[in-house]
Amino acid sequence: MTDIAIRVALAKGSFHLDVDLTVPASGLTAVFGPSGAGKTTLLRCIAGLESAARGLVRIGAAIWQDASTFVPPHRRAAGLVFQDTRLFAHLSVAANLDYGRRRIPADRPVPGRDDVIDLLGLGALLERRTSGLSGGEAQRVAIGRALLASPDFLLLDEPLAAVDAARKGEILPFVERLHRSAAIPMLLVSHDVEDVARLADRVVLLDAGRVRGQGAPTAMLATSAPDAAWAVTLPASVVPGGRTGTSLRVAARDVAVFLDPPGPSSALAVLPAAVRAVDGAAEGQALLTLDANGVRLLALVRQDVLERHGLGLGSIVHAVIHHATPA
Amino acid sequence: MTDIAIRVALAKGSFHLDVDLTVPASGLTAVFGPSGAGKTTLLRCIAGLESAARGLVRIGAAIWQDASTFVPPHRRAAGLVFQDTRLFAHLSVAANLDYGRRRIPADRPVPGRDDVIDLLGLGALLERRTSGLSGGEAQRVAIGRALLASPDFLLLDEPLAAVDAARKGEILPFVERLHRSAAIPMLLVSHDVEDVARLADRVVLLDAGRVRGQGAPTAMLATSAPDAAWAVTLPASVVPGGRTGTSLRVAARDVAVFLDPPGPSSALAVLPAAVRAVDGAAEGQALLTLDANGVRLLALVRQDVLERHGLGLGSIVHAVIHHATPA
Amino acid sequence: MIETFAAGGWSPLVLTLKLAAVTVVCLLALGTPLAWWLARTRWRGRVAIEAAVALPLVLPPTVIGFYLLILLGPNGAVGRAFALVSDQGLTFSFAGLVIASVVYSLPFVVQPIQNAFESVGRAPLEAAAVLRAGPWDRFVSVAVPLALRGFVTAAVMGFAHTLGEFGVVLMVGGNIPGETRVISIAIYDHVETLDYGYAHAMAAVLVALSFAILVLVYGINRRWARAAP
Amino acid sequence: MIETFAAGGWSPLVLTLKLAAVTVVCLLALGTPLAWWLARTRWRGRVAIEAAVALPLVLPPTVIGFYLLILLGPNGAVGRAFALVSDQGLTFSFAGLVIASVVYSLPFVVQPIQNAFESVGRAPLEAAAVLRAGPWDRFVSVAVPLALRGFVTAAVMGFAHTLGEFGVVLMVGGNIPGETRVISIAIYDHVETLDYGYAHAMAAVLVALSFAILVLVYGINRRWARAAP
Amino acid sequence: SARAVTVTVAVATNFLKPLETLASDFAATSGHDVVVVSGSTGKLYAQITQGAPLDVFLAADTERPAKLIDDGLAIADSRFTYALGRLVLLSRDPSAGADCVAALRASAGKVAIANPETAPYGAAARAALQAMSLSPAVAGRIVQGEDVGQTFAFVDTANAAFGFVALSQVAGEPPGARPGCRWDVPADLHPPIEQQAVLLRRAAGNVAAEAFLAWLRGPEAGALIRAAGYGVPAAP
Ligand SMILES: Nc1ncnc2c1ncn2[C@@H]1O[C@H](COP(=O)(O)OP(=O)(O)OP(=O)(O)O)[C@@H](O)[C@H]1O
Ligand SMILES: Nc1ncnc2c1ncn2[C@@H]1O[C@H](COP(=O)(O)OP(=O)(O)OP(=O)(O)O)[C@@H](O)[C@H]1O
Ligand SMILES: [Mg+2]
Ligand SMILES: [Mg+2]
Repeated sequence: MTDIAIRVALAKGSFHLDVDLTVPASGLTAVFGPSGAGKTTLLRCIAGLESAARGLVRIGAAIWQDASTFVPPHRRAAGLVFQDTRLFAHLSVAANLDYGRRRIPADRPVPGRDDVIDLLGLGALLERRTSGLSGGEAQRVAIGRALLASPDFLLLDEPLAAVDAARKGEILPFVERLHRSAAIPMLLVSHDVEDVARLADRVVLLDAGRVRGQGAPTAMLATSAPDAAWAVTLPASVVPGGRTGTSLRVAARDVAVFLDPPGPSSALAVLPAAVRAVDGAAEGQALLTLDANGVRLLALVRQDVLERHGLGLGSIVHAVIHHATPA
Repeated sequence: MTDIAIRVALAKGSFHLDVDLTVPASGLTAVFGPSGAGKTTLLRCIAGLESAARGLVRIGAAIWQDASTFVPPHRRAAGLVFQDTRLFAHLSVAANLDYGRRRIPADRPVPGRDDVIDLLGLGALLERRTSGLSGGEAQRVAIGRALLASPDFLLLDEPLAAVDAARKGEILPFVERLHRSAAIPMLLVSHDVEDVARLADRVVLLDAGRVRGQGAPTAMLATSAPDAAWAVTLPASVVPGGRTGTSLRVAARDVAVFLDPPGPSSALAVLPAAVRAVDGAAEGQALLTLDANGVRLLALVRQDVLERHGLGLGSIVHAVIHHATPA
Repeated sequence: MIETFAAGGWSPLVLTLKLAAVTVVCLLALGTPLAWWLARTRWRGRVAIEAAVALPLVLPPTVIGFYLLILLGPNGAVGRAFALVSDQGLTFSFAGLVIASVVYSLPFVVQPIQNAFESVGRAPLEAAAVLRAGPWDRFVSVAVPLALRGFVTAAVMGFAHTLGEFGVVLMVGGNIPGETRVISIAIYDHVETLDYGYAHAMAAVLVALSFAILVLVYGINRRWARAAP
Repeated sequence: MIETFAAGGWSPLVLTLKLAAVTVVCLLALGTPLAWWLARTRWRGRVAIEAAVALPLVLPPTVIGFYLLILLGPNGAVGRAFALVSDQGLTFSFAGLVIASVVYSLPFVVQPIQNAFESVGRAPLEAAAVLRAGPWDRFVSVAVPLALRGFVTAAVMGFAHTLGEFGVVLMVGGNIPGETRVISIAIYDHVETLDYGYAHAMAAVLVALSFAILVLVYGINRRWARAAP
Repeated sequence: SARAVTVTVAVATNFLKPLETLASDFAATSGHDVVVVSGSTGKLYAQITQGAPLDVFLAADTERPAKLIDDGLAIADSRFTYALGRLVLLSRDPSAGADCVAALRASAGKVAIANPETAPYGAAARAALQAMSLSPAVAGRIVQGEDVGQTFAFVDTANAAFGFVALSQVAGEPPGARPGCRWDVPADLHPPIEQQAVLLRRAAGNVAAEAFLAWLRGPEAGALIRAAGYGVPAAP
């Protein structure tokens, strides 16, 4: 069993959480949903902080909770990064970072401290008390503290809400690398569609305490999120000048389709392609799945424009890629 | 004097805030800058919460602080929405919302309670204690509480960091309407470039406690923010089928330039245009300012592609608009 | 026993409750501003004031009573000042008892309130300030309710300690029936004179009454506190 | 005066400090788990326990001493149990004094610690739990340090109250020089016998010493607390 | 009689019980009101020096009334001995046997006396122990009550095996009603335990106070005092 099964029921006042969820025990699962949907509550149930929750929590072969078992939170060590950071006010930043790390059982590898400190830009803060930290600084310390505890399952509750875009741009790839190399499964709560689309291997949609859907980010976000979400990863070689062996991420909104081959332009690449699928998307848009000589592409276009030019399933087009970022 | 002048100096441990800033006393000014730049500290100085701060704080004709004056915070009533919400734990949500509202001086209009409650989706929470609120719910209550106090100057410290995109999409236009109709000047701290680009009348860049620049959002964000920031607002009529009298917002990344007129495509519109300016942007990109028959357009394109096709200042091109949103 | 209570036996209890109630009110009135100041000042000398507040504890009650007797007496500084405004002496009077009890129980009241104010911290007060609440307003509408637990503890401690107080009261008050003869002295007298029956009965009444009051106060506090964490 | 102190005059002071120190240690050892339990249980009956803890306060010390005398004595429940393990009696011994002082000062120790634990709340403990800290570990490494202010208050109150304690100690201790004759009794005796000189001197020493200890403790506490708000 | 006047009597706690009976008798016969205030002799002395509103002081010793006269706070010629304390050796130990002194000598149990420094009964007990050459036998076994009331509590609760208490404390107890032994210490084994009364300066001219003191020296009062377990000095 290499999947994660979570079936929890919990009532909090008038709010009822009733989640039934199975996800692979690897990669990053994004939990997405409106404010008050129960995302934080779900993470708390998984971490073992809601002792009133009933149900099953199984991480691979390890049963954290079922009808007869309730593993206490400190033995789950589900590195939960709280939405409100919860740094220890009586400890320095350094001692906060080391709190979990010093408690890692002897048979587990202890993560390197300096990498995390460098990455999160905490070097200058180590001797500081937590009380004077700015919002973003506190969030970074909280992330670092959780990472350094070497968790079996990382639960991130909007960990980057107060972190600026530039820093986010550094932290996210690290988290990504982390979850790919260490194979720690992760659950990320985020309101930021960009982050979710970029990082997540799959998305779980939560609303009013229930799972409303689950699947690949592209498919799932279509029903709930703005258009920034869909993207594909391509071999860089499809773009003139792209270095072989590397990949590019192309967002669906940055792909347009033309009937005739366009002339010289600011576009990165023009690829002949066939329209393999047309899905509805929000606000009168359509998501085209294209096959460009074996390379899958997504294009987000206006439904009405499509109709006006008689474009549809099976059409042969020229896919124009306007932007791409290294993946 | 209808401007806002802020010149404050304050040392907090090893951090030094030293700001000199003049902005018009109307509209929304976004304060943008990396984590730890001093944004929160600046807002606290303006609100009068840092009694050690030295300098000048003048809002139009009202002097809140100068060499001889220090108006205490409760007389400034600069509706500060704290980054950490700071709801009153001993009061219900309703009592939190009413706290400032009940203290509005008799000669000021008292804002309508129901509008704000509806807009922020707080109706179901009114009787609740603050302790069980989710992160986003708490932030919305904090915003409502500040708005209902009828402030002279609204200071928003990342008020929407934990609010989901859909809700944000409702709250932001309200804040926008509010500041346009009520003419309350606002200062918004946000890490979200999209928000800033969409809402702000001007941007102040803060870094390491100092103002690094100030100006229109498009110009300012170019030096610091990812490419999502640049956008222009167009009359909808430039796009086939666009309703006259309305406007469209077109992001620079959604505009491409073609040397030859392209054929039928998924594009919304193709406009002949002249390249009026070429500015460098981040990551090998260039920002083109286009003149399409009197309509100004921005296009974000790759520098190398531009060069490959010999495009530059004065080139006559076809601007292709792929996406637009109602403004 | 019946006769003993009937024959003025209840008067010490009534007097005691009155003394405890008045003392608690005075203690809160005096202790609250002191605790507030101690919780917020950054003056380095505050530790001396904090230590001074706790000092009445370290001396035996009778000895404190002795010094208070001198201080409040006709030749003492306070007694002389009081003589200017009243022709009644302070010692051996109800007013004197109140003063003595207040001095003696002050630390039990200042400490919990001060700790509670310190736990409240600056954050909610700043939030109130930017919502137009002036210093007094935010003290009343934010600091005090958030420090409620400390106030309850303070009131309970002050009340209980005044009930059981004895050495100080005996010295300053002089055991005058109906005026300064509080229940602790009455019980003491009956223990001393081997009237254990009356002492047991009176102690049982006192304990039962106090228990009821305490359960009530803590119960209400609990209800309030359950909502606000 | 010098001669008085020299003639065994210091022994009550030394004994008192020893008693206060031992009592504070016992109080903290006993009061901490009790306060922790009270702060965290949701059992409705807890208000009764809270009230019971405060009860020793409402009885005059001498009367508590009297009941303790019965309870700890050869015919009392505790005394009998103790007789099984020791052939020394509890009353009139240092051990008896410690027990009596602990009972009498318990409320002053439980209350501030309980309030401090309640102020800490669950949030930091949950944070510690997900960082692999077990219940005891997070109690020691998070709850106690965050409640430090409460512990300082508790220790100060317990210490000061034991110094000044008198009625209980007198009753249970039996005023045996070197064993149970604490300084408060010594001062009291000298007041009783009109030896005001010795009483003043001894009181001054006690006050000065206590003041020094309190300033030290509060000063250190301040230093710690300034950093963590 | 003349208009009813109130007399406030301060009494050493050990004499409080008898005084309550005396006071109500006096009030009944004289028509005056009596208010009784009790406390330890030392405390009452301190209060009188600080202007306590007291008229008559019934001390447990001779020293404090004399000192008040020296201080000018009491009427010099009003001082007299109203009661003589009687010392009793008491035990509640069922194994004590009939001979209390022998049991005391043989026992290893604690011996309670009142504090000899502050309480006359304590001084008397120490003197009696010396007179009987018992001091070495009880060395290390002495526990001190603050006053004779507390000393009695020590013995009565069996915390001390023996104790020197006041006859007045066991006067109402029929012989043999409780286990243990009792031995009335002969008066010549210790200096007399004189309890002296004095009229306080502020009561000069208070007819009730003067009448009370006069009545206290009279035969009716004497009988009551004797019944309470005290001696009464032979009429001068
Ligand atoms: N004691 C309670 N009584 C009633 N409702 C409660 C209680 N505790 C929590 N809730 C509600 O449960 C819902 C779920 O809360 P949760 O914190 O899990 O939301 P969330 O999905 O994390 O939201 P956000 O994105 O805003 O942080 C919220 O609507 C909250 O108000
Ligand atoms: N007492 C102190 N000692 C040293 N540095 C301090 C102290 N108090 C605050 N600072 C520093 O001041 C800087 C500015 O803090 P501020 O909260 O204003 O940042 P910010 O711009 O709001 O950041 P964020 O976006 O993360 O909230 C931070 O780097 C913070 O660590
Ligand atoms: Mg949440
Ligand atoms: Mg900030």
